[in-house]
Amino acid sequence: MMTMTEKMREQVKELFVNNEIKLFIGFEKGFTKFSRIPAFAENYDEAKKMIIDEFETPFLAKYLIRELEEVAAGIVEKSERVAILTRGCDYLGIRRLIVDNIILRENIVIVGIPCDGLIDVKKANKLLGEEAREITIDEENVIAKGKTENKIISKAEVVLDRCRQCIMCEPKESDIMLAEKTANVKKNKDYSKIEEIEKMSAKERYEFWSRQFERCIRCFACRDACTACNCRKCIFDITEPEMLEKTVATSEQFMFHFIRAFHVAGRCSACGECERVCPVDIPLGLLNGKLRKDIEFLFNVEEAGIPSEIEPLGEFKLDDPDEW
Amino acid sequence: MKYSYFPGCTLHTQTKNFNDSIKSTSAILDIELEELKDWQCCGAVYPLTTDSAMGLVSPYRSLQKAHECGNNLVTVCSACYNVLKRTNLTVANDGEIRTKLSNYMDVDEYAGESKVLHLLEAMRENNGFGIIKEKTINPLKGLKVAPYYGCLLLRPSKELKFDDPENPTIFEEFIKSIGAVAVDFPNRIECCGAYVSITSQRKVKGASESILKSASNREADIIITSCPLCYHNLAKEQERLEKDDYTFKPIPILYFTQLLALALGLEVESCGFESNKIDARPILKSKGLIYRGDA
Amino acid sequence: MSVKFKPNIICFACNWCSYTGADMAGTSRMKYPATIKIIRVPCSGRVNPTFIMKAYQKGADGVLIAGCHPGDCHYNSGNYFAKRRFLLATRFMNYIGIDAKRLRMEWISAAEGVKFARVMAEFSETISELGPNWRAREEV
Amino acid sequence: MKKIGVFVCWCGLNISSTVDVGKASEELKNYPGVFYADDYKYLCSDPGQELIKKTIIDNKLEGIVVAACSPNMHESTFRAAAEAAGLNPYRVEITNIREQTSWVHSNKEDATIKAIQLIKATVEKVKKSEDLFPQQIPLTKKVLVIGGGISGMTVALEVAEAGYPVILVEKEPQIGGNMAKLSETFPTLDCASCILTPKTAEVGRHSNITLMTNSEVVESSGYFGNFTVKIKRKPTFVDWEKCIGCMLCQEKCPKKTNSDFEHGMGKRKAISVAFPQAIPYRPIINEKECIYFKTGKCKMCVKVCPVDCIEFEQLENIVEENIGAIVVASGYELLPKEKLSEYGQGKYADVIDGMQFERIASASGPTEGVIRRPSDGKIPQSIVFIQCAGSRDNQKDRPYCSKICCMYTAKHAMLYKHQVHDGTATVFYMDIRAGGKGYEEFVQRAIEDDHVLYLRGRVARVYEEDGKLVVLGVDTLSSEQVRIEADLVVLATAVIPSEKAKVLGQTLKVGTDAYGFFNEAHPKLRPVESMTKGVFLAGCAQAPRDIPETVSQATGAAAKVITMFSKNHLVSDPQVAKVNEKICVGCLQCEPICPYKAIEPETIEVRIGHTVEKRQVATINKGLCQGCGACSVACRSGAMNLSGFSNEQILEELKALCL
Repeated sequence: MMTMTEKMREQVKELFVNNEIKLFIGFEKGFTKFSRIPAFAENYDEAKKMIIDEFETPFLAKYLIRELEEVAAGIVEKSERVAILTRGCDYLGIRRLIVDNIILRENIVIVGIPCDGLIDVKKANKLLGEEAREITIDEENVIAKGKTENKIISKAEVVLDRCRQCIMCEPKESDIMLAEKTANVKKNKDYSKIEEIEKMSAKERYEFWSRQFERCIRCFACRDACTACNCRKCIFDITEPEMLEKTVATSEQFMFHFIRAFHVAGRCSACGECERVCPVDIPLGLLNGKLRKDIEFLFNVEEAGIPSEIEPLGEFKLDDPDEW
Repeated sequence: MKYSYFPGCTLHTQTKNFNDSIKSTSAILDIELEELKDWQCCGAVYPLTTDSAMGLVSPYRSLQKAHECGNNLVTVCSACYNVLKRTNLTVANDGEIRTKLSNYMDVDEYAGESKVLHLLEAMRENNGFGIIKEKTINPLKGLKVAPYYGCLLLRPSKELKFDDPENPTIFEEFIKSIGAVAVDFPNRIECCGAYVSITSQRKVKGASESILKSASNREADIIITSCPLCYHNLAKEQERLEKDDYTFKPIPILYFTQLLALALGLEVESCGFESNKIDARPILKSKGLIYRGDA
Repeated sequence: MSVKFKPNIICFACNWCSYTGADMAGTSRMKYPATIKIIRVPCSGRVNPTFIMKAYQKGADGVLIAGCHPGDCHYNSGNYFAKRRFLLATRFMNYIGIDAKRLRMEWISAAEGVKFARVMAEFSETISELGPNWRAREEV
Repeated sequence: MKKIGVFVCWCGLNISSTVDVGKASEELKNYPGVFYADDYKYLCSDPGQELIKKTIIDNKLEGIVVAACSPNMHESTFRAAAEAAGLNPYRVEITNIREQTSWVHSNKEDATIKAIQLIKATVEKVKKSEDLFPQQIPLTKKVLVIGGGISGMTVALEVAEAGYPVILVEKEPQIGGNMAKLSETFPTLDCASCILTPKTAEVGRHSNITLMTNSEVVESSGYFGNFTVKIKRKPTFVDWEKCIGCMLCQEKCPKKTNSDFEHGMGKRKAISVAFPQAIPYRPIINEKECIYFKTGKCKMCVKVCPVDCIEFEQLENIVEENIGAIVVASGYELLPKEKLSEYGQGKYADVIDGMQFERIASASGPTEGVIRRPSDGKIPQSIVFIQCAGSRDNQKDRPYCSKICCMYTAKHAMLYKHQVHDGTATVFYMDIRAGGKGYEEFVQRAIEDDHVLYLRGRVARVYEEDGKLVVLGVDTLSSEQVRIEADLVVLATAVIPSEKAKVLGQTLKVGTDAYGFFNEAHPKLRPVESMTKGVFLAGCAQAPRDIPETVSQATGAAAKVITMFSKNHLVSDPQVAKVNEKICVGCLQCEPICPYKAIEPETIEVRIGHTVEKRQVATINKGLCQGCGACSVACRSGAMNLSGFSNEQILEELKALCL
């Protein structure tokens, strides 16, 4: 059976040969053995270095803005298309950009990958007790090789936290699908961590978040990584009105995270990329997750993470709850 | 198409002929009915009080089991259908009751994922009436059939969504497909008296009598129904009428699958006419639809 | 000797119902604490959740949003959108540690001068009991 | 830093008794940005206003704050004063230190502190204010009235009488609408055509009214004062200019067909005019029924026409019109009987609806006013009337009351009893709603003088048996089930909006409710205006109503139009939303929030260096926007802002108040 990587190469070749795309966005090996970084290929040769496996990858959807904004704006010929490797989570990001009129669907070739969750190397290392030298992944298990001993770990144990709450295992629609559907492991919506925080006293909650926010260096990586943050000019970069001041202070951090959470309220697709890119490990998912949870509960939205044409805050029902 | 089958309490006892005709006809129509193991009473009535969890235990168990088998659930008795379908809707929409039930019974939570269908619905869903028309060997030409719906099959319409509650057509479609003529009689959706027969024969009398007379006035040869309880009430009332009212001409009451069996060309003996309170064979014979079978 | 805490409360009042309701309270000479300061907005739908957070940051102890009763909005639907935003904002603020009691939304019509005064007195009382808000407030 | 002036009003003792105005003005003098501050006894008086004007001119002030009473009282006064002194009126802001300070607080110290803080906040707001200019919007003084029923005609006549041109569009070939079909009208029992015909005739000949019958509005663009509409004129196949209305064609036409006008109760010819008093009195060919259109032969009408006006090859054409205001008077229909399965779903000929009864009771109707049942022409000896057939019924998704049925059913029963004295008329009702002048008396007359039997209860079923209709119902007052054998059953079916109302609403960008009735701008205070500026509502298009109410509403709508046309141009409030196109990303998440549909996408071209970039942004139609600001909150980047209450202004105000 052909692996997904092989199948991808075959498909990409065809796309380039038929002159269907100008660019292919995928992944290649990064600076460490198990890290994966985005890769861009303008022809088939460049695409040969690309791989698909189950190590944690960055989010690609946002690169589409850079690549396709001009096409959508009508500066460049409409026929230019970009192919992109797309997991379910990427797909939600792409949908977000399409719904927000940033890019056009016709300019994208969605190369779908079914996904059952990516592997968290840190977790594997922890279980192994040392830094793994070799990690191999099969259907059900992950085999981590250390200095002296090997350890077989079940995949479920080392899957990324964000993948456990995945709401879309494979793109809902695609132009090319690289493999049949996966086992489609049913993931449970897990708001337990949020509920834990909800149970704390107000003082404890404030102290918890103060501890988190105090670390924030306001690098805006979370914003830059987020597909829901697609403004031409971010409100944080605007000085008039000065919604966010430049002072380094906890109150300002609260302000920052409050505004950002509200700007993605009803728009966040729970991809978890903001949390991944945060250099100081602020649990941003707990902020966005809280809003998703409330939207689902208050406004009877089944899955707040799936982009809809009209946002939950852009509509109302006469029977919205009255209790606050 | 495969379904779990919930016969309900009478189909193995009083109304074997209904059960048999269902089994024999559905096999011809490619509707595979697998009887639910260890099924139990449907609950008989849907509880209308708000703290009604206890009344839902029985139907919930059946539904949960059918779901475990991975099938949609088919039933034929109108009462079972009414109870099961409404329970299914309740557990789909009310998480609190669902949790309560599954905790109480210590089973996996079931949130109404399976569908509850009446056999007629299952037929309609799979273009059954088209198939019946194709497979009818012995079209019941000239037979005037009065379809009696009763109320449990149709109401509450917003929950059951079976058919237009005031002007249902599914039986008429069925009758057309077996080549017979449907008689439009005004009382076809009135209540037969239902469980009240246990406590007050007098009240049921009025209800059933008007149904029978209404069908008889429209010169129906046969009344068909899908509900053992309706059948019972109508047949009981007919017995009384026969004694008291000399002007009344009794009309055979059949389960719809009995006629279906005949139309599909099954042996007359296997249609179970002998178990009906009023034998339909003389009429069928007079219409030239059967040749054998004594009355 | 302790100085009685005088809270600082910001009230966003929609121009058509609640602001006029506040005027009504005035023309009827009703009394409520001077702790409440009204910002006039065209509609409760104009109130950005950011404004609320900003108020806390700059030193408000409580925030009140007053709009037309559902169905009475001068712009037909503004208060419904406001309600949705508010439902989220109040829960979210509570979640990050700012007491939910410090934020309140009320439907006050132009005729409800009495209600306006009562709500103001009540809310001022609530905030007085809670004491000053230091959470998410800028250090001066 | 702007030069700002602050004026603190004493309002006699009203403010000064609780707020130390002197202290306030003193303290404000030292506030950054404040160039001038003073207090005065009565600023709203003429000398007070003069003081403001003089100070602005003398000090070349760039903004002022007036701390006085509520802006709802004197904002316009002070803005006018500032404008007279050459300052943009939107640089004037009011601090409310009377209704919201001095009158509601008793502690002078607290009140003064609060007043000072409020004034400072207003100063901050003024610092961020901008010059705003009301836009003058040109105005086309011509109104389009959609619907030629009694409401549309009333509007047309009123506006035309005021001297403005009117275009009256009606989808049927003649005007008159539903009222033209009525027999007699409650509560006076005068004949509908007797009171309607003078009106239709006047509409037909009024020099200011352009009548476009057999036409429909298919497209609309623009905004209030300046709409452009496209009107589809359907072919009549008769040159109405040439036609002299001799109706020889109708007489000789060999083809009879069902008449829509008669609601299935009567026939008409394939070429005909709907009824003898029709305006315009010109025939039209029914394309679907005409023998020539079907077979290519016949042409009888061509042969008999003395002026040679039959044009089989006529095509539909689209007319474009520029207009300033639109009045929607698209009227009503009745819920089809087919929706009522408990009453036979339309399969019994003798179960008819109210309008059909009107036709058979009408002197000009198919039976010439003799009430005969449709199936066999027999005069019914027993009629059952069923009210609320579909209305007030959640099962039929029509939970509303149709309002007119109680009255017209009483009328029907009376008309019948006046003809057939020994007949029985039974009315099943839920409640009798006879609110109106002389209405209750009318119903009582039906009950007491004409012996109409009113039974309170619903009818469960109607079916046919032995040539009779059996009505099974219940009389809830005696708690008995009722079985009535009737010759004719009349259903007071629910009033529903015209079939095309929803589409028309979309065309005109006017909202309709769940049932298709047009939404008014405010249920109490603006009942004849729609949410879209410049579009007004009249008659049953908005909700079910009877003739007097329709006429009053139509007159109200006409008055609105005339008021609008009394000015030479329209002025729009500049305190509306605005888009910063540099920032707007064009996601249009603001669009669904706008209640006025004032936000639309637009593609703009921006020159950056040598390249021209095209991109989509949101634009505001300033004619439609009413300035609620809901969109500005939906905008994440702040590209959408509200002039007069901008993000900057509110933030500054907020910051100053929090200190």
